Amino acid sequence: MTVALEYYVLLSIALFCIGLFGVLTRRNALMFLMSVELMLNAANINLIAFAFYHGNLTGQVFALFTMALAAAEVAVGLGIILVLYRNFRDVDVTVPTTMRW
Amino acid sequence: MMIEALIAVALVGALVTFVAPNRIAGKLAFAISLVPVVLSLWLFTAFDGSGNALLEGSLAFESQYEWIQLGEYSISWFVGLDGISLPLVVLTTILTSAAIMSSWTPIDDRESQFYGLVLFIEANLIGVFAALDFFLWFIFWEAVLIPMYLLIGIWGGPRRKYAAIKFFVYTNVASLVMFGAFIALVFGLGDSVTSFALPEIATAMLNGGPDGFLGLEGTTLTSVVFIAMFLGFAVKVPVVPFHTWLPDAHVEAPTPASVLLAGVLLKMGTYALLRFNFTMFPGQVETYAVPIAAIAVISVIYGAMLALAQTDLKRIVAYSSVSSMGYVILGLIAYTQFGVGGATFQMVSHGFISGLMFMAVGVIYNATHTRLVTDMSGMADRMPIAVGILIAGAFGYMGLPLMSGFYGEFTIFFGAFQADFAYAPLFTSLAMFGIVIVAGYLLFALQRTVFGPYELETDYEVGRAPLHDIVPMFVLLGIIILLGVAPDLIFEMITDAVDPILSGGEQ
Amino acid sequence: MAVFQLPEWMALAPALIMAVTALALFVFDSISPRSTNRSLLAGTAAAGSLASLAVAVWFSTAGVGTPTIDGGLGEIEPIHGLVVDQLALYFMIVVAIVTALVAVASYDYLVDHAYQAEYYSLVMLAATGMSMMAAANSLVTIFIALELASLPSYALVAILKDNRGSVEAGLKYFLIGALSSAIFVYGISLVYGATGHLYLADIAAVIEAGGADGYGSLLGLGILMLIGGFAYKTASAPFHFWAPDAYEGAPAPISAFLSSASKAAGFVIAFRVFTEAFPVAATQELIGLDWTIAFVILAIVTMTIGNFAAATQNNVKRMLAYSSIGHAGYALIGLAALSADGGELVMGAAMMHLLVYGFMNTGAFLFVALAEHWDVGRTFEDYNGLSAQAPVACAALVVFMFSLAGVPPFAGFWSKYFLFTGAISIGSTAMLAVAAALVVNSALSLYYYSRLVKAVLIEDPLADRGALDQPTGLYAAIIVAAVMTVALLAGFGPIAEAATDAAAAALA
Amino acid sequence: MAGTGIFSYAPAIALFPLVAFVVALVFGKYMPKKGAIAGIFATAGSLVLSLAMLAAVAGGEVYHETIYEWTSGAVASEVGADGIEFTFGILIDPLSALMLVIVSLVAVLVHVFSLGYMNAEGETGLPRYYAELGLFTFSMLAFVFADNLLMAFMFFELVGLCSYLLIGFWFRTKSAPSAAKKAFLVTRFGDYFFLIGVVAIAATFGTVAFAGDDSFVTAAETAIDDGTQLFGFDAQTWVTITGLLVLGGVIGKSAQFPLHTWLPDAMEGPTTVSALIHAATMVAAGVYLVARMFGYYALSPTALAIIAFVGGFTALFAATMGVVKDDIKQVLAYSTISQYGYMMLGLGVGGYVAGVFHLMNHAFFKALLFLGAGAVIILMHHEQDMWKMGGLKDKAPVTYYTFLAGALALAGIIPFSGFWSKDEILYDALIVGLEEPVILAAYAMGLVAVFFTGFYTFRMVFLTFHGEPRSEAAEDPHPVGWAVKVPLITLGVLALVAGIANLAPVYKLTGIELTFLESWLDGEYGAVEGLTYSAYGELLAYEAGTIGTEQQTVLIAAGVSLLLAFSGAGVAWKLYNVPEPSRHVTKLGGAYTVLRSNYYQDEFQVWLAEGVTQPIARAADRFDRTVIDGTVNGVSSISLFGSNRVKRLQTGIVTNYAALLVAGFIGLLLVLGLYGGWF
Repeated sequence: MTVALEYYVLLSIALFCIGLFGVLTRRNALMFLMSVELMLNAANINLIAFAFYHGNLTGQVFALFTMALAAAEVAVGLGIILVLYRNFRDVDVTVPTTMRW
Repeated sequence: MMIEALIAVALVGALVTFVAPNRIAGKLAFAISLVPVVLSLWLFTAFDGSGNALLEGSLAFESQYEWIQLGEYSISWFVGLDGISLPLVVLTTILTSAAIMSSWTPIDDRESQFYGLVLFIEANLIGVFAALDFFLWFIFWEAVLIPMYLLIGIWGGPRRKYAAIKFFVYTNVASLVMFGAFIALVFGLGDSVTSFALPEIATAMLNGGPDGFLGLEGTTLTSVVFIAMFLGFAVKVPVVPFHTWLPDAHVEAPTPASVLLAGVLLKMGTYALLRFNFTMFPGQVETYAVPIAAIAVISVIYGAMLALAQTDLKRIVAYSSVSSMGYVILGLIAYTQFGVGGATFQMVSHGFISGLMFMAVGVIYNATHTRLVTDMSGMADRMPIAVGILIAGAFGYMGLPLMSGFYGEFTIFFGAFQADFAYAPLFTSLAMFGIVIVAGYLLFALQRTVFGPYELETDYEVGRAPLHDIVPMFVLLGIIILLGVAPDLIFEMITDAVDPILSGGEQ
Repeated sequence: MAVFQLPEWMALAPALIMAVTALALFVFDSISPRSTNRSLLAGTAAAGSLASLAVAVWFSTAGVGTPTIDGGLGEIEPIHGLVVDQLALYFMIVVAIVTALVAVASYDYLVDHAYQAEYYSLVMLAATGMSMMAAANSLVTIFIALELASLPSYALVAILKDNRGSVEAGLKYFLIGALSSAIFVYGISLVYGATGHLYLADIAAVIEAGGADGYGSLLGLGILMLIGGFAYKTASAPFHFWAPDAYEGAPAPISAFLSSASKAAGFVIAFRVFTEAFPVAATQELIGLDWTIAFVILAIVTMTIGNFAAATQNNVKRMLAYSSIGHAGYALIGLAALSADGGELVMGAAMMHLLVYGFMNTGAFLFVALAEHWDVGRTFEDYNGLSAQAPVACAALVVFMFSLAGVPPFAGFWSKYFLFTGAISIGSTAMLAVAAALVVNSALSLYYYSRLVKAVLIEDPLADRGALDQPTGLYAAIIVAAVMTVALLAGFGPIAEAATDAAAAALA
Repeated sequence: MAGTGIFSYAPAIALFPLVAFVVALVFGKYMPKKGAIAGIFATAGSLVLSLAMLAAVAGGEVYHETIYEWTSGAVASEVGADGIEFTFGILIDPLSALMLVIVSLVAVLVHVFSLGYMNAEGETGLPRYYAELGLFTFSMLAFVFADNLLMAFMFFELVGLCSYLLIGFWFRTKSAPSAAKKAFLVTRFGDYFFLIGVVAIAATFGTVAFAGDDSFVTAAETAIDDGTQLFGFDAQTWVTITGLLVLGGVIGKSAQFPLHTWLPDAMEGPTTVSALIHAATMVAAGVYLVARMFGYYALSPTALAIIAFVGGFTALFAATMGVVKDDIKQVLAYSTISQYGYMMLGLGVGGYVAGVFHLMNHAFFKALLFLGAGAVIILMHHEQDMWKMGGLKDKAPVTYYTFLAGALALAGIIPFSGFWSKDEILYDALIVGLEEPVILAAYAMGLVAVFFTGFYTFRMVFLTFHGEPRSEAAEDPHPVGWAVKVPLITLGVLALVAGIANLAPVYKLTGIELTFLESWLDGEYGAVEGLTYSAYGELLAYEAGTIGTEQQTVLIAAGVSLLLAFSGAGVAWKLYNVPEPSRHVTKLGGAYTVLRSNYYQDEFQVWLAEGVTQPIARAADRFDRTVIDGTVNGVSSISLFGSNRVKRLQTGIVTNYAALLVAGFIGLLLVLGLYGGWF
């Protein structure tokens, strides 16, 4: 038996919102990053579900691209977090506020 | 190509002066500025145009090149002169030379930049009067702001920064409003125009005008645009209540900048009013005659009253410029040959006279380092010639017969008195009371400053003014008297260009 | 034209050249990472971007992308998802110009900086991504190109590893970037869900064929999320928050690079997507509203936030950052006008603005780079009276400022007033509101731009300031930018033509 | 310059002094006598030419020629003319020829006198002085032979300028510049109405010419006959209005009530200037203008009545003030105002000849009196207070007797010139007054003024020349030279005999033709058609009555005025012709203070200027700085305040950015959602 499309969408939306919640609440850079990953994966769920629904592979292929890029993004992100830690002795994203207004 | 040459000389001259050493910049700039004077005088003698530039008149020294294609509309380099613009060009060139010479004494810092900017202004001013394509005209119109901003800002008085930025932003906003309104009009005209060439637009306006735009009826649109453009120009003129930038700018600006500001920049506003509002919107001119006349009268009287309350010589002259510009508006709204022609004449005349006044005040300031009426007395005792010229200029300002001021004012009054709009004679008579008030504050100022026993608050040794301060003033005075005695020198070509406006385009 | 003989994939040459240069620099980097042969590195980068520029110009003049009836070659689509047409070439030119200027300027900026090669290679990589964005015409390629441009940019912003500002900037840029791209991808997924396609033309086909009926709100949400992605890239509200901090913290040349090239690239994908994928009328049928409304709102909000926030800044770089937000707002007018006929005029105006902006804004940031190179400080007061010591550079700065303010006789005048003209030419109430906002904002912008002019020209020089050297590269870049800003006033015709044609072709 | 015979030189009459002006201005410093020579020669030349003109006119010729077209253009005038030329033209007819002679004669004499008064006293700035004199003479002569209203106005203004400059000649003092300013301002106020009048007339009739078929007078006449509507009034009213507007200028220049206040102050100028400008010529310009366009006023009884009444009132009003002055020049100043009042009265009652006649005589005897006063001032080492004088009679006989001649003329004692003209005026006033109550009132005032005139004149004479010297200056006066005496004698003779020009009473009583001036002005020798006494007579709407026969009326009129004059003089003799005269202040009681302070006229005008105008100006200024400019600055400060708020959004905390970003996004979503009706 197959699950109706709506459920997939609901799932992805839920995931997206969780991620967003994380982004807004977590002050730890890594948590922030993971939350973004959640949001990306929410998108992936959508893509795959819709690909299945539309019966073409575009979505799935694109999902692969997304994962790859997410990985790359994380790589760069970790680099930045590293220097962040080196400069601010902390990975709290709310610490660096030298530039404002 | 003559006009291009004229502008080019000024521009190149500006660049040359920029890089010239400060020591020689003044002399060099003056030498360069003589070329445009000669050229423009040659244009004046060789002038062969007739009719109005916007209304199928035959232009002098016309030249047009395609420049930019914007959608269906083409923007072109399009210049030419008619009887209205030519005198103003001559005014510009002569006044610039005079201003340059008169700044030899006061300007002692960053000369090359100073004179470069002055020449740069000259180039743009000539452009403003010669341009016949809206965008081209607007470029020159706006480009004047930068050098004037810098002249006031760098070489100005104590509150120069405030005055400069105020002038800059205030007038620029006005330009934006005017620009938007006019663009809306052009699009409102629809297919009847395919370029931003003013003659084409003017013709389209006189052949029926726009057929609705921005969800407005054609006529409504025209009225809205007319009002918006009037407001836009009103700031530049300036008309009460949009005048407050003027006294600040004048008081802070160095003498030559004041000369150009009062002498030519204000004329840009009235010139634009004449070219746009009063040429393209005959219907609205008729509709809004009474309010505009009222504004004119208010400008005259209110400006004069303000001048009456001032103690700073420059402020007095500044406010009196507001007053004089009121006359010009009155003449324009009269919409009679003498009214509009007189207004145009008054632009030129007031250009020379106010220039002369600011120079004379400047010369006194150079010697005394104060402009406060209360700080000095009996200057005639120390600098008789300069004071003599100041007095002559003052009487020119009061409209003394046989000086150009009287001709301008008389023709304006005469033209306005027989205007068609309601109570024209009444409005005229009210405005004419300005000639009493102007005598009031100028004579008061003279009595306090140049007459009476010699006293001076500031501790400076006042000696006679150097020759190169006096010469330009004599030249201007000569021109003022010449124009007062033989006004037809320019009035004939002016009326020739004005008539088509009044006849709604028919030659 | 010789273009005929070339194989199709060569149409991507402008982007490819960038890529090749990037790779070359990578190779060099891996061979001698510590090399500080500045002239070689900067030279390579500059040469690469100039070559890309040359080719792009050649193609576009050769008529690539212009409809064949006009004797053009028509658009070339070497790979499914990448198209080379006038629009693409136009923005490739913009990107190449900015990249070249930045590369030349960096020559001096990176004196005694550790890893030079990686810097240049990252720049070229980002540039490649931006050129690709110009050519991408499928949501896939768009997303990939976008990330290709973004990831190096994050690194570049944070490249001054020991500079807290730089790192902070990098962090903020990155975090907001990540968030935005997540939203963007989610938007893509929704659009895909609604239409079943990622290729713009197909999306449009489906929408017009009514194949997506019933998915209106899904599609609408998707479109909105896409807009979010563009807004991030173009530093438009509400996704602009990263911009001030990132531009302020980043090395000045990178700020220039991001604020000019990256912004332009963001706009090209926006133009591409909204002209090709979402035909206004059909989409309105579907989602119940004209999506240009969104851009109207964004335009007004963005220009207002940008200019107002810029008005009272004390840090020059930050002022420029906000001003660049304001200009994003101006350029958004191009998108806001797409619905109405005559939209190509406005969109063309926006494109012109982005090109001119590529010169004047880059120049302005490069002057900041120069100031940082001189180490005179960052605030307006620190700039006081610089003209006494560096007249030429300050003259250039004055040119940039007035051009940004849209005052003639500088090229900025044309593009700004064409935008204004275009906005009015549409004549709808919404566009009138935009025009009004433009008036108010430009008045304000006049104020703060002239503040900087006042600082360098009018204020008295600071007493305690050492002699200022004249770094060749920075000066060269600044002067070229300034000269172009002036020259384009006279030579604006071709640009206006190219832009309007490209816009018209895209809308056709 | 077109012209016939001698007339082709007419422009030179005015141009000579103009040349003198330039010469004195440029080379005066280097010339002997500092430019006086140039002035004397120029004015002498003008005099000769004027006399030639006079002769030519006597020979039956007149001259009306346009010299130079100033400008021209279209006009939508009410009576059809669709084009108008503003020109400079010369009109030489009996009136202007006569006036030219008067002006140039007095000018010459004053120039000569100046040698003694200015040069001899070693004044500085003499080139300026003579240049300004030259400029004045030029303007005045040009004004006199102007053939159209606008030209007249222009030179009317120019003489105003010269008056300003000359009053302020001693600019290093505080009082002179102030007096000069006042003089110019007050007259300017009058000229304001004058200019409106000029504009109105030009706009109405499309012409400003005085003479000829295309003159505005003719046009007005036809308009009235056709009953045309002009600017919404019927022609008659409009003519009255415009006429009165022009009259504004007249009242200003001729120092008539209420614009008379400047003249006494104008005495701050050198006495020579007072003689030339503020007695003989410039002040006459106003009256002359009325005479010049008399035809126009003749069309409007209302205007004439007003002229007459103003004249009569001023005559009395000024005379009373003259009674209590101590400064010899002040007395003369008020008497001048009063005398011009008579002329206005004369013209107002249609006594065209009488008015002009008095104008001529007054020019001579008042110039004489001023120059005499000048001589006295030299004698007294620049002391002007009469109470410090006395007993000069024997020490300076020439001055005394010439001055006396002038005084007798002024007081109107038969047979001096003043008597004849004044008497004729009063006679004309009387006969008209018998029909018109208003005029009768004017006549009455004029008559009473005669008494005061006699009184103050001889009070002046006695205080100055009779009794004992009351100061050491008066003990040994400074001698005066020929340059002073020659003009005095010349004018003294004229003051005595000028009356012969028109002995109207004699004619009326005996029938002996002794009315040269009348026939002269009536064009029996030569005149421009329409500008003659009889022509005006036809236009005039006055009825004339008599008391008994005409002869009786003449006798009564003359008798009464003579009686009053003598009684006035007698009272003065009684009070002041004593060795040690006292002020007799108490006799006047409260009136004294009122008169001393000139009926508070000056206070009133000062109050107008400082109590009304200046506060308004200051208020306007405050309004401008606070409200109008405040709005401008307010806008900018509001934007900057907004800016400060907006940039606070950027908290610097990246999480807030994310939050705001999402909030903004959701906000957009809601807006669009509601707009698009998604939920």
